[in-house]
Amino acid sequence: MQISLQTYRPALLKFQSLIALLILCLTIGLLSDKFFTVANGWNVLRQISVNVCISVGMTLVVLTAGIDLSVGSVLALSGAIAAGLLRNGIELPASNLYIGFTVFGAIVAGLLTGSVLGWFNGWAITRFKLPPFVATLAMLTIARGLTMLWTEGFPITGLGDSFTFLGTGWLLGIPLPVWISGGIVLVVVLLMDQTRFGRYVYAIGGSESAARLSGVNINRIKMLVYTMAGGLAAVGGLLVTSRLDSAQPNAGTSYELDSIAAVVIGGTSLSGGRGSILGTVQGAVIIGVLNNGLVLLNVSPFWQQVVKGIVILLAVIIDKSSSRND
Amino acid sequence: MQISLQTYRPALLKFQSLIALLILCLTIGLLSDKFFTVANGWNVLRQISVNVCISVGMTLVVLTAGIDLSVGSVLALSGAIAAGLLRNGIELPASNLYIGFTVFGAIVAGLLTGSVLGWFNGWAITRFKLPPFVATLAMLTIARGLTMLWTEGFPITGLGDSFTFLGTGWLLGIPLPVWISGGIVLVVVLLMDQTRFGRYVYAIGGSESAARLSGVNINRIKMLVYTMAGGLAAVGGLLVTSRLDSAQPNAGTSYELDSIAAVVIGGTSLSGGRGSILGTVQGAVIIGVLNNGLVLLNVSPFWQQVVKGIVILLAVIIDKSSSRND
Amino acid sequence: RKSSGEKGAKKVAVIISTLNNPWFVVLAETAAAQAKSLGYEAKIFDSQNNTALESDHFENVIVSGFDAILFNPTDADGSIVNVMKAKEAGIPVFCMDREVNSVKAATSQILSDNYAGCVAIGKYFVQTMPKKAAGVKYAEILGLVGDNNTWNRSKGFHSVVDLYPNLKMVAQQSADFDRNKALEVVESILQAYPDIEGIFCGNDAMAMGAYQAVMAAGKAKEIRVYGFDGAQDVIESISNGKIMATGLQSPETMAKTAALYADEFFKGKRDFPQKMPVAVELVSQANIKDYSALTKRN
Amino acid sequence: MLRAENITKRFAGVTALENVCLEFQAGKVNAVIGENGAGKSTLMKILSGVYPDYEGRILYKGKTVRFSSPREAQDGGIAIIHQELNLIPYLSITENVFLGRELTTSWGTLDKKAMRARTQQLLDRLKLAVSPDTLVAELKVGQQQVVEIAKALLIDSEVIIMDEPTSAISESEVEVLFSIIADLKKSNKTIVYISHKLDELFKMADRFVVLRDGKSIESGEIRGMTHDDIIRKMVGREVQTIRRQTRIENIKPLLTVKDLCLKHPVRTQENLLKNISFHVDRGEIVGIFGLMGAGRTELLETLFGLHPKRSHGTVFLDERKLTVRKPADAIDAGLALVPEDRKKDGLVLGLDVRTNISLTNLKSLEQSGFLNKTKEIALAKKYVADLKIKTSSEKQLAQNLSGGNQQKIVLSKWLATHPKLLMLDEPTRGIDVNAKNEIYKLILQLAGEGMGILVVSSELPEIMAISDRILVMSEGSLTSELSVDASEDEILKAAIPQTI
Ligand SMILES: Nc1ncnc2c1ncn2[C@@H]1O[C@H](COP(=O)(O)OP(=O)(O)OP(=O)(O)O)[C@@H](O)[C@H]1O
Ligand SMILES: Nc1ncnc2c1ncn2[C@@H]1O[C@H](COP(=O)(O)OP(=O)(O)OP(=O)(O)O)[C@@H](O)[C@H]1O
Ligand SMILES: [Mg+2]
Ligand SMILES: [Mg+2]
Repeated sequence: MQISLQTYRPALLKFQSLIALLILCLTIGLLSDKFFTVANGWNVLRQISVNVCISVGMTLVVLTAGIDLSVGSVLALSGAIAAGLLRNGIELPASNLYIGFTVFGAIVAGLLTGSVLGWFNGWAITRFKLPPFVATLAMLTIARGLTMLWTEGFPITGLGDSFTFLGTGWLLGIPLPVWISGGIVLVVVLLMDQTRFGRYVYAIGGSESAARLSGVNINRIKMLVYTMAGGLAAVGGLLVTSRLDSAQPNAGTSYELDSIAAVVIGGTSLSGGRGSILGTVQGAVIIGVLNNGLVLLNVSPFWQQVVKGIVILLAVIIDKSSSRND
Repeated sequence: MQISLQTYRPALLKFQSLIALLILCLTIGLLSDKFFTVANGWNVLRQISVNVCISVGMTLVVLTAGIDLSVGSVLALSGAIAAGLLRNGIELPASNLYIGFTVFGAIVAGLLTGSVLGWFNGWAITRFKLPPFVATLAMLTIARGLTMLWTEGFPITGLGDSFTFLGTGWLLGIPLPVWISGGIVLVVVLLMDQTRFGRYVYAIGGSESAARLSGVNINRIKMLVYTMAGGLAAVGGLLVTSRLDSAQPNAGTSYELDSIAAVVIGGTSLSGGRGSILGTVQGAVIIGVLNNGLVLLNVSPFWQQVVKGIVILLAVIIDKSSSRND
Repeated sequence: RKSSGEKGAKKVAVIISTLNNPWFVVLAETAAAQAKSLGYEAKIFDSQNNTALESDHFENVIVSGFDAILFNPTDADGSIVNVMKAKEAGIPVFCMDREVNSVKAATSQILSDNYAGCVAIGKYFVQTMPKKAAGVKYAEILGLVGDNNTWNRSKGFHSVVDLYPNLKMVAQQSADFDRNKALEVVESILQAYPDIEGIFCGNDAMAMGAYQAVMAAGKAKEIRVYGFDGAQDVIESISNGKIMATGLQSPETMAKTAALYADEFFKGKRDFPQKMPVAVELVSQANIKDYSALTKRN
Repeated sequence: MLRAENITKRFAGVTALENVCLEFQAGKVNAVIGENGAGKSTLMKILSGVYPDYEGRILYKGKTVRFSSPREAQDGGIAIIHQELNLIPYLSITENVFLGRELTTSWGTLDKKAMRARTQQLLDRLKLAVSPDTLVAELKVGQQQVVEIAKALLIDSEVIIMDEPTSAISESEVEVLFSIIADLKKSNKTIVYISHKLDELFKMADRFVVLRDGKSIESGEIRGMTHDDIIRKMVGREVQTIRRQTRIENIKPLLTVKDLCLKHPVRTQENLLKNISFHVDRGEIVGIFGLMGAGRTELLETLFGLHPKRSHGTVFLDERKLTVRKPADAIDAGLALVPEDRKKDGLVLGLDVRTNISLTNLKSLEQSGFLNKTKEIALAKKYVADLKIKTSSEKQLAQNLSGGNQQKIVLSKWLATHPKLLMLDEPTRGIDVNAKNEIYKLILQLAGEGMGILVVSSELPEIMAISDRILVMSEGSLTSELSVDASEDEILKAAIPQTI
C-alpha cells in the first residue's frame, strides 16, 4: 500500500499548483501583520472546517457527475435533531415514556439523520433516474421545512459543555474541528486513492456506460456517495451546532454554493470524472483565507463582495495557467 | 417560415407531456375554488413573468452546457441602475454637469447594464476558459457588491407612474409583465427554432468539438448567449423594480436556484444540447402554480417547504414516466 | 493582546446581523460614524444573518486586536458563545437592538423590545379594525420563519389580538422580510380571502409590498396594513394615509448610545446598566404629526 | 460451446434480431459477418449480458443461461471487446484494464503494484509501447483499441468475443493480435470474431455465420470460400469491388503545401509535423499512408485551421495563398474535413440527421434571417437518397444509426458545402464492404467531377485501390511519394520509423 502523492493522477498534481493560494497569502500577509500569526492560522482552519467536511462529500458527488444542493438543509436538520434529542429527549406522552439521550447518542442520531437524508437523495436519483439537481433541490426545501417543524422556528440552545467541546475544544494544541475535518480528509483521500470504491467513483463520472459494461454496480456506488455526502453534511451540522452551543433553524443557508465553489475552484470538473479531494481542500482554504483576509484588511463590507469575486476569478485564472505548464 | 410545434425536436415534444402540471392544477382546483378564477390566473402569470424572463436566458446558457449563477445579482444591479438614474440622474460636481434620464433612457441603461455584465461573463468564460460555474459565481458576488455600493444599502423608491406602469399596467385585458415575458418567449422560441443561432446553440451543447469542426464560431455564440442571459435578467430586474416602485438592494437573492429549477424541471439537460424554451416555461408555471396554491390553501409556512419539495419530486417523476410512453 | 491597540487610536468593531435591510445599514453606519467622531477607528462586519459567520467575525476581530465591539446579534442564544469569547479576551461587547440571553456576557445591552413594540401595535390594531358582530377577518405576514425576531413580533401581536375572538386570522404566511415576496403572497391571499380587512406584517418592507398588492386589487380603502420597524417609506406612507401604523425603533439612538458607552469604557467606566431599554414608539395615523421631522430625512 | 436459439430483440421501432439461431464452436475462430446494422453487435451484447431482456434462449456449455449483467457473463467466462470504445478517459491504462476486477491486498486496499505489473505484461504481449500509467484520454484511438483488447485478455475466459477489434489499429498491431488469437485457439478457447476486413477473415477464421437484416442466414466452414462468395452471402446479391481506373493526367494543381510545420503542444521544441511539402491536383486522389501516430491526423487538422497558433508554412489553394485561422476560414476557402472520430468530432449525436447534415451549410438556407425548413428538408432528403443512408427518416437521431450510415451523414454534411478539396481521415473505419464500396464509388465520382481528395488511411488495400498517388508519412515527416504501382513492401518500408 504505497501512497503516491507525486503520482499519475493529474488532478492530484493540481494540488501542487498552489501558486494562486501562495500569492493570495503573501499579499494579505504583506498588508496585515496579523495574518501570519499562529492564532490566526488556527482561526482560518477552524473556520473552514465545516466547509471542508461538506465539500469532501460534495466532491464525491460531483466526481460521479452529480450535484447535491441539499447539504445546507441537511446540515441544519442533523444539527437540530442532535440538539433537540440531547436537550429534550423523546417524550411519548401516550405510553408515558421518556427516552433521554447522551451526548454520544445525540451525535449518532445527528449522523444518522444526515445519512438517511443522503440515502434518500441517492434513492430518488437511482430509482427514478431523476436529475440530481432536481432530487437534491427538492431535498433542500424538504429538509429545511422539517428543520422548521422540528425546531418550531426557534433555536435549540444550552447543550452542555461536553457537547460544545466538539466545536470549541483543543487537543494537543490543535482545535478539535481541525482534527475532525483533517481526519475526514485523510480517510476519504485514502478511500479514493486506495480502494475500489474510489476507482468506481472516478469511473462512473468518466463514463457511466463504460463503467456499467465493466461490471460496476452504478446504483450502489451512487447510493453510497449520496449517503456519504449526507453523513458529512451532518458532521458539519454537529460542528456548527456545538460551536455555537445552539442549533439554528436557518443554519447552513446557501452553504451549497460555498461548497460547490470550493470543489470547482479546487479543479474538480462539474461534468464528473476529474478532480481530487485535496484540490477541494485547496479551494476551501482559498475561500477561507479570502474571507479572513478581507476582514483583517478592513475592507468595507460592500467592497468585500466585489473584491471577493475578483480574487476568485484571478485565483482560478492563475491556477489554470500555472498548471498548464506542468 | 413555418412553425412546426408538432415537430422533430424531441425536447419540444416534452412540452406536450403536461400531465404533471394538469394533475397539480386539478388537485389545487379541487381543494380551493379560488384557484380556477380569471383573476387568479393573471395573478399566477404575472408572478411568474420575472422568473420566465430569467429562465429563458438560463435555458440558452444551459443548452450550451453552461450555467449562470449571477442572474439574481445582475437583476438587482440592473434594476438599481435604472431606478437610480431615473431618480437622481448623473451629477458630475467637478464639471458642474447634471444629466437627467427619461423613463426610456433609464430602461435602456438598465438593459445595457445587464447585457454588459452578461457579456463580461461570456468573456471570462471564453477568453480564460473558466468553468462557467466559477465565472458566474464570481459575478454573483461582484454584481451584488456593486448593487450595495450603488444604492448604499437603501432602496431607491418613488419612480413615478410611467415607470411603474411597466410592472403594474394592463394592456387589452392582459397584465403588461405577461405581455413582456410572453413576447420574449415567442421571440426566443423563434430564434431557437428558426435561425442559425439556435442551431449553433444546440450543436455546441451536443458536441463542442463537432460544432467547432463544422465552422461554428464557438466563442461568439457563447458570448452572445451569456450576453442575452444578462440582458434578460435585466428585463426581470426592470419588471421587479417597476412593480415594487422601488429598487431593493437585495432583490433577486437566490433567484438563480428558482430559475435553474424551472429549466431542469422543464426537461433541459444540465449537460447541454437537449431541452427547449417551452419546457422551461412549463417548469416555471409548475413552480408558480405551486407557490400560489400553497398560499391559497393556507398551508402553514413550516409545512409549505416540505410540500413544495415533495410536489417537485412527484412532478418530475410523473413527467418522466409519461414522456417515456410518447 | 490589548497592548496592540495602544499604539494608535483604539479600534471599534461594529458587527451587524445583516446589511441586507436598510434599517440595519442605518444602525451600522451610525454606530461607526459615532465611534469615528469620538476619535476611534471603526469597522463594520456583516454577519449576513448567519450565526456561524458571526462567530468567524468574532474570532477575526479578537485576533486583529480590536478594543471594543458594538454588536447586533443574529440570534439571542446562538450569539452568547461569541460574546463570551470576546469577554474572555477582555474585549467589551455592547449589544444593540437585539439581545443575547445571558446577563453575564455583554458589558451592556441597548435594546429595543420587539415583543412590547408589537403589543402596542396589537392594541392599536384592535382599536382601529372595524367592529362587526359577524367577526372581522385579517391576515398575518411573517418574516423568515427561522428567525426569532419573527416570532417575538408575532407573539407580541397575538398576545393582545387573540383576546378578541371577533378578530379572525384567516391566513398566516411567510414572506421572508422581502418586499417582492410579500407583494406576491398578499396577491394570492387576496384571491383566497377577498374579504379580509387587515394585514399585519412582521416588518416594514413587507408592509410596503402588502400595501402595493392591496392597492393593485383596488382595496386600499377596505384593508388596513400594519408594519413594524419605522422605515422611512412606511412613515411617509402613514402620513399619506396609506399604512396604518408601525413600531418605530430608532436605530440612531441605539447606535449612538452604544458608541458612547464604548467611549466611556475606554475612559475607565465599568458599571454599565446590564439592559438599557430604548422604547419602541408606535407611529400611527393618530400621532403621525409628531413625527413629521422623520419624513423629511433623506 | 455457445448456442443461440430463436433470439429476438426489439428496440423502440426496430427489430434488431429476429429468430436468430447459431452456434459457436470451441477451439475455433467463429466469424460473424453481415452488413452495417445487420445486428451483429446487438447479438454480442445479448451474449455478454449487456441486454438482459430478449426472447429466445442461450445455451452455454449445454446449460440454458440468462445473464442479467455484464458482470455475470464475465464471471461465467464470457469476455467481450466492444465495438464502441468503452474506456474511462481520465483513468490510466492499468485502472481501465482492471476496472471492475481490481486486485486487492489483504488489507482490502488496491494492490497497485501487482495490477501495474500485470498490465505491463499485457501491454508487452500486445507490443504497445506506452506506460501503463498513461491516461486513456492521451491515447490515440488505435492505442485505445489495444487497451480494450488487453482488458478482454486479462481474465482467463472461455469465450472471447471481439467486435471489430482491428477497426482502428494498423497492420503491425493486427499481426500481434492474430498471434494472440492463434494462442487462444490452441488452448481451446471459443473466439467470436467480427470484422468488416474480409482479408482478415480468410487469414484467421475457421467458421462463419452470416447475419442479414437481423436474421441468421447461413453458417459453415470458411475454407473453400472466396471473397465474392462471402460478399454475396452478406449482401444477398453481387457486388462489384471498386478500383481506380484511369484518370486525366496533370490538370491544374489545386492544393500546394510548402514547409508546413507544427509544434508539439507541450514540448514546444519538438515538431509534430516537419517541413511537409506536397501538392494535390484537381480531380486527383492522394492517399496518405503511415503507421499509428505518424502525424497524418495532425496534418489534416492543421490544414483545416485547428492549430493556428502552433503551425507555420505556406498553403496555396487554386494558386492563391491561404490563411486559415479557424475552421470557418477553411470551409469558406473550399476545404472539408471528415474527421477520424466521427462520434465526437463528426456528428452531434443528440441531434437528428437533418440538423447534422445542414449544420455546415446553414448560411445558404437562410432567407431574411430565418432558416428555410423546406429547403433544409430537401437538402437532407437529397443526401439520404444520393448516399443511400439507411434511416427511418431524416428526423432520426444520429446516435441511433449504424456506423456506416453515420459516416455517410458526415460525408453529406461536407459535400453540402461543395468543397474544392475533401480531406478524409480514415473514412471507412468500421464500415461494411458494401458501404465501403459505395463510399469508394462516391470518392471516385467526386474526383471525376474535379474535386481534389486527400485520404488518410491505415488500410493499405484501401489506399492502393483508390489513390492516384501515395504519400507515406513517418514520425511527422513525409518519407516517400509513390505511384499506385508501388509494391506493398516499398510503402511499408517508408512508413516504418527510422528511430526506435
Ligand atoms: N439502442 C438502440 N436503439 C434503437 N435501435 C438500435 C439500438 N441499437 C441498435 N439499434 C438498431 O439495431 C440494428 C442492429 O444494430 P447493430 O449495432 O447490432 O448492427 P451491426 O451489425 O453491429 O452493425 P455495424 O457493422 O455497423 O457495427 C440497427 O438497425 C440499429 O440501428
Ligand atoms: N494533444 C496531443 N498531445 C500530445 N501528443 C499528441 C497530441 N496529439 C497528437 N499527439 C502525438 O502526435 C503524433 C501524431 O499524431 P496523429 O494523430 O497525427 O497521427 P496519425 O498518423 O493520424 O495516427 P492515427 O492513425 O492514430 O490517427 C503522435 O505521436 C501522437 O501521439
Ligand atoms: Mg456493430
Ligand atoms: Mg489519425
